[in-house]
Amino acid sequence: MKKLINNPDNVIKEQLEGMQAAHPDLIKVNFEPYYITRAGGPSKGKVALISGGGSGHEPMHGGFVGHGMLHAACPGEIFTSPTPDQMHLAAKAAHGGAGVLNIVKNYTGDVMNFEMAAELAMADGIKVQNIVVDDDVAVKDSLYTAGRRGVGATVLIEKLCGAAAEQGMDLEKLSDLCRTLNQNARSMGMALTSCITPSNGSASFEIGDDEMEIGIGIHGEPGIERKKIATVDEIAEEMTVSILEDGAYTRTTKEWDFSKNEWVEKEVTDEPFKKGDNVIAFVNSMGGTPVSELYGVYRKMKEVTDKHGIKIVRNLIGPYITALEMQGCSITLMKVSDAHVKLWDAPVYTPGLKWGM
Amino acid sequence: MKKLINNPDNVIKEQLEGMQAAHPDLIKVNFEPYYITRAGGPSKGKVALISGGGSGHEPMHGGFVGHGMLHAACPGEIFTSPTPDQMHLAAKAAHGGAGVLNIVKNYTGDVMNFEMAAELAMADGIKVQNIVVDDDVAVKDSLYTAGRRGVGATVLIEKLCGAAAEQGMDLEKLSDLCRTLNQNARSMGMALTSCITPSNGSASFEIGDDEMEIGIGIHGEPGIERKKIATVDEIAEEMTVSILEDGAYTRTTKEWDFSKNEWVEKEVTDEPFKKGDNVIAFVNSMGGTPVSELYGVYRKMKEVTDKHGIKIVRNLIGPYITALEMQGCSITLMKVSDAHVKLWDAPVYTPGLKWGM
Amino acid sequence: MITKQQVLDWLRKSSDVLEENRQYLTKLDTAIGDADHGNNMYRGFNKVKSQLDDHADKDIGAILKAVAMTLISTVGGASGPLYGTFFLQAGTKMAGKAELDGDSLAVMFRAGVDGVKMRGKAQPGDKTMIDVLEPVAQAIENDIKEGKSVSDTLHHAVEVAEKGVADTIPLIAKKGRASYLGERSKDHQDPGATSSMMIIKALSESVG
Amino acid sequence: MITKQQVLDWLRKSSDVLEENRQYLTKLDTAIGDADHGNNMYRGFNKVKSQLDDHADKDIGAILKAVAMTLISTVGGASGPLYGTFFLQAGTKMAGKAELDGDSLAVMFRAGVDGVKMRGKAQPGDKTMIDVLEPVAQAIENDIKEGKSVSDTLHHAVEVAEKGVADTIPLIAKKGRASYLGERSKDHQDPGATSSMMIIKALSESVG
Ligand SMILES: Nc1ncnc2c1ncn2[C@@H]1O[C@H](COP(=O)(O)OP(=O)(O)O)[C@@H](O)[C@H]1O
Ligand SMILES: Nc1ncnc2c1ncn2[C@@H]1O[C@H](COP(=O)(O)OP(=O)(O)O)[C@@H](O)[C@H]1O
Ligand SMILES: [Mg+2]
Ligand SMILES: [Mg+2]
Ligand SMILES: [Mg+2]
Ligand SMILES: [Mg+2]
Repeated sequence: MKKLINNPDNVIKEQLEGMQAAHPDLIKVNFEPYYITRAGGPSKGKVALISGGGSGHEPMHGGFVGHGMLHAACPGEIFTSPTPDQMHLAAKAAHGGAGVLNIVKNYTGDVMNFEMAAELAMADGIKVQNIVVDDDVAVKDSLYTAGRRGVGATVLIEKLCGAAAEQGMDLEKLSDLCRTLNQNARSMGMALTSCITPSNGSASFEIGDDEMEIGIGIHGEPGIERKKIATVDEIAEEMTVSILEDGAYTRTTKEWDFSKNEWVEKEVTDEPFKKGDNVIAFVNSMGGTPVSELYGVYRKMKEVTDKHGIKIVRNLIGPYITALEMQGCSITLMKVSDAHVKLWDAPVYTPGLKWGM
Repeated sequence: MKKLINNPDNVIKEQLEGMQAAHPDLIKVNFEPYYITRAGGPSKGKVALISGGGSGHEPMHGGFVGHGMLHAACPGEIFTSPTPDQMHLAAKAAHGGAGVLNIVKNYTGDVMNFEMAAELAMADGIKVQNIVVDDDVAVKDSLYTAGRRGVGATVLIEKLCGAAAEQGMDLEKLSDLCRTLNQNARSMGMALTSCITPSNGSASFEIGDDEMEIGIGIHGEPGIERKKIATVDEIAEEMTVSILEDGAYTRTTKEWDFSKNEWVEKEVTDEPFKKGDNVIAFVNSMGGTPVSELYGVYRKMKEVTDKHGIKIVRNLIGPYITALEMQGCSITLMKVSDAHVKLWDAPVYTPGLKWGM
Repeated sequence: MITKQQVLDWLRKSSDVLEENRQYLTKLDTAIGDADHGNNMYRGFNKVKSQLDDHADKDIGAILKAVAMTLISTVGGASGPLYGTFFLQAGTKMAGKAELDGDSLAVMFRAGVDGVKMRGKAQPGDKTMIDVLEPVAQAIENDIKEGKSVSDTLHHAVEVAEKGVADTIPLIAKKGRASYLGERSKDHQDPGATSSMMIIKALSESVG
Repeated sequence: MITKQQVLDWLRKSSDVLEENRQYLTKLDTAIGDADHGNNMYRGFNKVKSQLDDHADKDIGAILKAVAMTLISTVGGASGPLYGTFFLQAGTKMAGKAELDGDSLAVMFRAGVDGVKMRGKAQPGDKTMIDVLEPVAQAIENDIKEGKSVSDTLHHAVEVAEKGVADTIPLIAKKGRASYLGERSKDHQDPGATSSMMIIKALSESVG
């Protein structure tokens, strides 16, 4: 197994130890159970922004804990949702008195575990809201599937909501912002290679030297279609067009209703992109694709957005939400207002994302 | 070939087009010949810091053009030194009236081409100095080899000298700083996999599933030794110890003597690390190794530096000087003074490295 | 009658069989999921096993609830909350009991399965553990109503569970990760259905 | 006598043979270098070839200097400045000449080779192109001194070059990238020595 690891059973612990050793000024790692909070402790009077999910997507989420982004992150086992008690303890450690917003990627496990965590925290008197991110257009409908996966939009939402939380936005407004940003975002991913989870030691799928997978998620799972490997222009065009021409998307969301004191389901519809939209464009490496190739993707992606009358006002290019050492990339486009752009430009200082301070 | 590219002949051009499209606020790419300057033009009255080398190491060097780092970068063909005319034109475009410092990685081609470029620029009346970076301890002696390769230290030197240039340091002092930093730095690299250059389409070396190469450079060349793959602890320890226990290193350097108006050769000796040294530690991915694994490397590396009484005062962890999609890592340690640390902390705003503004 | 000792036995046997089949379950999950189901089940039930000695003074309901808490806090993923809910609901209904007769067994199983259905919203045919759990719950209810012994009921439950597992193979998944694959999820056996079958088999073997 | 037409022929033939052997030279460089020598030589000489028509009015010295500038500005790497220097020094010595006799050939070659040696500081035995260039320069000097014809001299030069290439195989490299490999550079043929041999062979074939 081509990995820089020791015993597969200790991978997460040791990598977190390394992370703690590297960034004692930024983060504090709790072991047993695992959660990562800001080195400076909770932000008094501000909503605590928390996320979490299976490990293997680094720098997400632990690398995004710090000023202007997350207050805490819960790493699960590799590709496995963390558990409610972990999330609950992270919420208690990060809570600054103004409630907690959990950013939850839409996977059956993550959603269920974060719901249970929210219930535990609320039983402790902490106000908690869960907003689910589901931006992956590779999953077509929500009626016959577990719904769209939460992928690249998560990173952008953590940055933007993190800036808003830093500025003191209250839980309700922050939840609205988070929901809006998710509704404004769509993503699509592809893989040239599979990846190897340390405990299994072999690739999660076999793929020929001349093949690729389109419509993958971030867990080494096969995508929606296997094809002959194409040029970057063809790949970037297919992905961008899938995102831009994706129609209205409707699914049922579940959020906590603080007046009724219960989970309430609502039907929510995302509108398609339209000419004149301003977007943040995010070209992401799945871990094994170098940034040089991402620039090749960006080039064609921008050609396509230009042609559609979509204006890229900000971008992010690099390995931010990965699937271990998988080769491949994803594209995320998120429609933004001027106010959102200001949040994007606001200072951020985390192990994985830094600017403005 | 598992790459996100179109025609191998256009890879560099298209990736530079993508880079230009992504960062018009930061950089300006010149095509025919290729060079990258700051979007804002030359910095009047400041030394222009320039580097360059073969492509395939992104984000180095083009990704380091911007405030607080390089003024220009010259990308060659993949793994091939750029040419003197390219470097010469870049120098003319970036020159702010206070001379040019070329940071040259120690490869036969780079050194010769940058020398010819310096001569061309000086014929145009531009003061130019070349400082060669040679930090790779995998190359033991300089008498029976082309000397130590320039690897990870290049990134740190570009950051630190970039900050000093931004603060107005003159050419002579900046050259001294550059030389000192290089003498203070040592690196070691290893690979789990080979890499594929687009024009060749096949791996530069074959390597078994249970093998690794120790002492590699950044050009897909085999290293000094092939071994059975070891644990990250063994690998990180071997590399760190190689760096820390590397003895005095002597070689002949060639710099321009402005009083004699000719190249002058000097014997220069680097002293080994010693207890009590403060260092910047840089754990670098060769392109295909995700940051999670780098944290595993960092963990053990820090254990070893701690044991040797070496104090890590700053660190950098990620894919900054890569060999295409190669899996593997390198460690660089650079002894620094408090003044150097201030230069490290100074603002930098480039496509590949951002903080402080 | 299922004794408390047999319940503890069941948990130990479940843990053993899930450990033996760790690779196998993960391999099933590799094809249509994210390659962790065997690892998840092993991690959870291994912890359950390590705590069996702590249950000496507890009634069956309390034991099952303790198992639930352990699974919820160690398994993660989708199967953690689902199996956690199964044992939590089953344990709640069995509160105070020192042994279980046929009716209790049926009630316990139905409560657990309904819990999983509520939590995960899956229906039979969605290619999940529900394709084993629901027919087994129904078979147990029917067999007990028809007066079958606990032992016979459980033997029959194993057959139903095995059929449930096989039935998942041709299905297109509508819940869980496998649903992302659409048509490509066909011709693969559901990992969660498989682990459910193993746990039911462990119960039958513990009772005899 | 080597005519100007034969010089242009030489450059065209060199370009052709380097194009044909692009993969081969790169493969040699893959083993002990960075897998680009064939691509570098192809890029440079392809450009040289595209400019041959521009040389109609130039003397041989000017042609060789133009080739030098083209190689320097298109090849890059180590071979760019080295071959560039070869042609620059050779061209400087041949300034104004419309054809080359045996003495001129010897002077030209010596000037080129000395240029490469000055630029790259390699000695025979270092496993570089010098292991071909230096013995070839010596052989040409000797043969001409001994009164051999230009044609015979060049035929002999090809033999010497081929031997020089073969001689690089057992060597441990002391210059260039291959030197990083130490002992591991043994048993591999030097790519630059090989391209030098091809260029010398092209010259011999052009002269006939
Ligand atoms: N909504 C659901 N309801 C019931 N069972 C489900 C549901 N979603 C997934 N499962 C079951 O969970 C199994 C996968 O568990 P596991 O791999 O441990 O979790 P994850 O999918 O989070 O990686 C599936 O094989 C399926 O049987
Ligand atoms: N110092 C030197 N002197 C003479 N020839 C050299 C020297 N260094 C390298 N070479 C030659 O250059 C060849 C490699 O050229 P090339 O692959 O094009 O450049 P690079 O090594 O920069 O990739 C080697 O095979 C060798 O023959
Ligand atoms: Mg999972
Ligand atoms: Mg090269
Ligand atoms: Mg799974
Ligand atoms: Mg080469």
